[in-house]
Amino acid sequence: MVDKIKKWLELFAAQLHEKKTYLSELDSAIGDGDHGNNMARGADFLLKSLDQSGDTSAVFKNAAMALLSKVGGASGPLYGSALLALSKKAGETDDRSEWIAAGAEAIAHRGKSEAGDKTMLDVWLPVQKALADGTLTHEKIDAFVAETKSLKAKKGRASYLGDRSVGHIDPGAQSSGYLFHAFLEAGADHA
Amino acid sequence: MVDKIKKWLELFAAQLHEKKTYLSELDSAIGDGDHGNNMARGADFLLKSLDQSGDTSAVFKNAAMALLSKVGGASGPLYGSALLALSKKAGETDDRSEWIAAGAEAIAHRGKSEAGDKTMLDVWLPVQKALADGTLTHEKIDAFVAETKSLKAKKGRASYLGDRSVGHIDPGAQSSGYLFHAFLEAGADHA
Amino acid sequence: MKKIMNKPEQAVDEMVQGIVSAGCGQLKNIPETGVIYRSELPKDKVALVSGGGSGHEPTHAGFVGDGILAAAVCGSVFTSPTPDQIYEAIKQVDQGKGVFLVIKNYSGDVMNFEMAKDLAEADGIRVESVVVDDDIAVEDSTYTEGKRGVAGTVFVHKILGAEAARGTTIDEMKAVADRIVPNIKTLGVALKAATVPEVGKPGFELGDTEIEFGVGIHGEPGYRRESLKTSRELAEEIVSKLKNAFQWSEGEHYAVLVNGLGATPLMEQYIFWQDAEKLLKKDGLLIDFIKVGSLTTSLDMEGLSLTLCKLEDARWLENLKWETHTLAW
Amino acid sequence: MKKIMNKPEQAVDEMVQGIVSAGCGQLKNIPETGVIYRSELPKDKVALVSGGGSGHEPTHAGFVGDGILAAAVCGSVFTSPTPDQIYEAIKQVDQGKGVFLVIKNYSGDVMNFEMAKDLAEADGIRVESVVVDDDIAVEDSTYTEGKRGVAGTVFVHKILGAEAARGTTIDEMKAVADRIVPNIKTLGVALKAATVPEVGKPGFELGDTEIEFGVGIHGEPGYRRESLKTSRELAEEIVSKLKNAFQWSEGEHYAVLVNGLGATPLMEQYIFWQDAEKLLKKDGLLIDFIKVGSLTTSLDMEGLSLTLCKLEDARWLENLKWETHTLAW
Ligand SMILES: Nc1ncnc2c1ncn2[C@@H]1O[C@H](COP(=O)(O)OP(=O)(O)O)[C@@H](O)[C@H]1O
Ligand SMILES: Nc1ncnc2c1ncn2[C@@H]1O[C@H](COP(=O)(O)OP(=O)(O)O)[C@@H](O)[C@H]1O
Ligand SMILES: [Mg+2]
Ligand SMILES: [Mg+2]
Ligand SMILES: [Mg+2]
Ligand SMILES: [Mg+2]
Repeated sequence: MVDKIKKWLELFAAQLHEKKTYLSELDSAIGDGDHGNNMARGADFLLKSLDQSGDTSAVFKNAAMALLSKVGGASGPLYGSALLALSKKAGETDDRSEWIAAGAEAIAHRGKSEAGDKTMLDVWLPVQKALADGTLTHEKIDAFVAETKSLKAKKGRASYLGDRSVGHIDPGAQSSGYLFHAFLEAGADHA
Repeated sequence: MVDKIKKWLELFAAQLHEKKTYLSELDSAIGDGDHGNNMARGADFLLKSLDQSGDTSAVFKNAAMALLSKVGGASGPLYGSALLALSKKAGETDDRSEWIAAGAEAIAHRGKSEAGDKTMLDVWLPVQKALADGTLTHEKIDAFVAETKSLKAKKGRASYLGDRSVGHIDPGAQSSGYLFHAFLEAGADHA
Repeated sequence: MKKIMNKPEQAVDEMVQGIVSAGCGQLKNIPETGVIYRSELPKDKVALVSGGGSGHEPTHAGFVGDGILAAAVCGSVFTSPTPDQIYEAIKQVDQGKGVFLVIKNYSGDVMNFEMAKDLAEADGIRVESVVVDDDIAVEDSTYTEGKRGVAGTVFVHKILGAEAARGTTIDEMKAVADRIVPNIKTLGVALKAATVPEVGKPGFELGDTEIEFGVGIHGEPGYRRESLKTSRELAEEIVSKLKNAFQWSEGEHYAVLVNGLGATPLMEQYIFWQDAEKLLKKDGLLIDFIKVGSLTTSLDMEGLSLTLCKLEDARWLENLKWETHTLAW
Repeated sequence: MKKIMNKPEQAVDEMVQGIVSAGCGQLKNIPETGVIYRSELPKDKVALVSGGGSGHEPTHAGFVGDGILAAAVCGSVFTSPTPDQIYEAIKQVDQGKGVFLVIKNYSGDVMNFEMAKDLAEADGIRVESVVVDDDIAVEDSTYTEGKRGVAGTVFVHKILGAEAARGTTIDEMKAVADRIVPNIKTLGVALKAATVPEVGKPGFELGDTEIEFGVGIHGEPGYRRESLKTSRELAEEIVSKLKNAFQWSEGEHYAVLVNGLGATPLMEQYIFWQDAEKLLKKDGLLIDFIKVGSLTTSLDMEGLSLTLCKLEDARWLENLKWETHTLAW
């Protein structure tokens, strides 16, 4: 099982590199234009962290520490906290929807955010639900990401824009979209 | 006689206003781009100085003080010194070529400059000669100004450019050109 | 993008080296952490630490020195430093009397500094903090992130830094901090957006005659775009917004910071101050302290911000005037 | 042209008001002269006066204060002040021990300051002066105007200002000045030219990837145009030119000024310094004093200059470190 998890994170890291410019562009529109660079910087260390041996819990923990100590900004502690929660949950159960639920809860807790705030949480929460229902697909992930467009930001830098944040995809939602595409692609959505 | 002199300086001041942008453009190419603004600032005070009564000597002296105290840069002390010399000479003789010779000498003295340095002096000196010969015309004045184009600057800011100063009209030569056009136009070239 | 740089990824590290060198022995850095600290720290005093994304120079490292900061933590450009960077700074400067953190109100900064605080507290180090939110461009409301922390943070550094130098305890410092922050308000205007080196183009585009009110210091767009105004009109807009926020009365005492955003020359800052001062004087305010300069910048952004700090306590003014030796105060 | 201004013609007067106000009582001005002077002058000491065109802020007015200048004379933008402006300053600050003038080597400045000196001497005031010509971009030759005075002038202010504060006589100051000036050399590079407010467009145009070496601080073009280089390459070009001018040897002591030209952020200045320092250290130079910042600017020009001052006399270093309180040192 641990191989699938490593594969998942590898695919995520590769995607972060590939989409670096796009993610920063999304962030330029409603934030400070660094989300792609932040995540790409983290991706390098995420990959390195995968070299360390250990079980699924350990893989998530190492990945969490890598992001926590290299990404910075808002996304560093948020992804870091989410992966720490996954690490903990993976020691308790194999139920993927419980993993993702724990991750989403960690993000909400760390970011003091909730559904509809136009953040990465607006991908994590519906993904979790679809996963629980057994209906998660690539199309759905894209739809969740796209739906952040119509929201008005209430957390993160985009919230300073008020109504002007409407009409743009949230960059953190987009990077989380890549996370879950990689999740499906790696077959990490089932044990 | 004093009326012609006032007319001369009035026409000069008007021309400085009209050609302000052009003079600054010439100065941008080989200097610091302010010659037009410097001279236009001085022109306002030059005009005001003409309100004061007095003989030709006094008119030149007031004009000199106006330029000296309002133009600044290199051209302020140079035009100021030249007009002070004219003021002195006008008390001694009516010979216009002697006036201009005194002015040119004052510029050379103040600026430590000589013929061929690509400065206003390269208009004052040949104008003086033509005047002495009785051959000064508008066309000649323009030719003297144009001839500064081929010179390499040895004084003033343009000298920092070395060979790159070649091919541009010297801004101070151009403003002196306007001075002498006004001189002819006002009929100030004869008593 | 036209910048004096080598590789954009190396910009912050190279800058840190340059700053430490310019400290001529007064400054040191912890390798690979972006932490710059005072070589000699006074014993038995609280250590004041600040930090955030880079690109705001001289904020924060320019204020490391006697009477202001014990350390500054330099994150990537416009990106909060990570918890471990901040944690290293805390461990380095603690002199047994605790470490006080000045945090600007951004989710990223707040989250990373809080995590660092947790790490340090687990080591038994006493840590307190204050979150600065002086930017009145953003309406405070329970539905948003709240106001941003911008140039007014410099006053928080200076006032708390002097408290630390006086030997004030960490609890007393927390009380002072909580009183100062609501008394500091800032509003900015941009003429040109900043270009982040790793991005290579401006965060937003302003036309040749457009300006934007209420911009942040990270290239975040502002609240309104308008056509270019005179200095006097800019002062009127900004002062009237500050007046509304403070609800000030004649005879009140204030400190002022006119802050250039990076590429705006001092000449323009002084002209603006001359216009703003007239308006403040007309309202009968007493301006006891004035600072004009590019102190909290946004890389090469053109524009400026005006910060007012209501001097509720005469000691704050003493603190602002407290003698210091840093690169930038 | 996008500037925070009212009318361009009023820019210098309004700036002077802003500077005097920011002095919080330490500065005064003589109306309609552009002269800014210290409200309280030490008795029985030589008064140091500098000045020149405006647009180089904080040079010169930012250095008026104890231990540096007694007065600064602000001319129009990039234009030397007139003899009567300078004369007013001299009369204002003379304390009976004479007035020392620091002049930058431009025909305009030299002529106007000399005429002012004549006027003051006619009043019986003792006046001495030094002409600073630190810019090695311009070859010194009997056929040209000689080298320009640029950012290195700041070191002349600081060193002579400390001498004045020490109570040094005007004759001794002249001797010091004549020894310092040949030991100060500067070279600059521009990424973007300055826009003079009354002109409204840049003095010269540089393409998106062009830079120009050897520019002056008045928008005068430089000696060579090239394509954009890394900070390291810029440092190599500039340091090698300075090396050639100084013909330095291992173990010699220097002071350094990395000077931003107006719109270049501190981050880039520190990165450049980090690169330049490596080269200086490789040659075994001892750098005893370092200043990084936009001290002698050219309005909104992008770029920087590097100044080295060979510290032939240990007292010069003491003078550079001499305690002062001014807006900008
Ligand atoms: N309080 C929060 N709760 C949840 N997600 C948040 C919060 N603040 C920011 N985010 C997410 O972080 C993303 C921005 O990350 P990034 O650009 O890397 O950090 P920063 O905003 O510090 O520059 C946003 O698009 C959003 O999805
Ligand atoms: N040493 C000098 N001798 C004679 N004329 C000079 C000298 N220096 C400068 N000039 C003249 O002054 C003109 C420049 O004047 P201006 O632009 O007003 O002053 P600045 O050079 O101080 O900006 C030059 O074009 C030249 O004709
Ligand atoms: Mg961001
Ligand atoms: Mg000129
Ligand atoms: Mg960021
Ligand atoms: Mg000039």
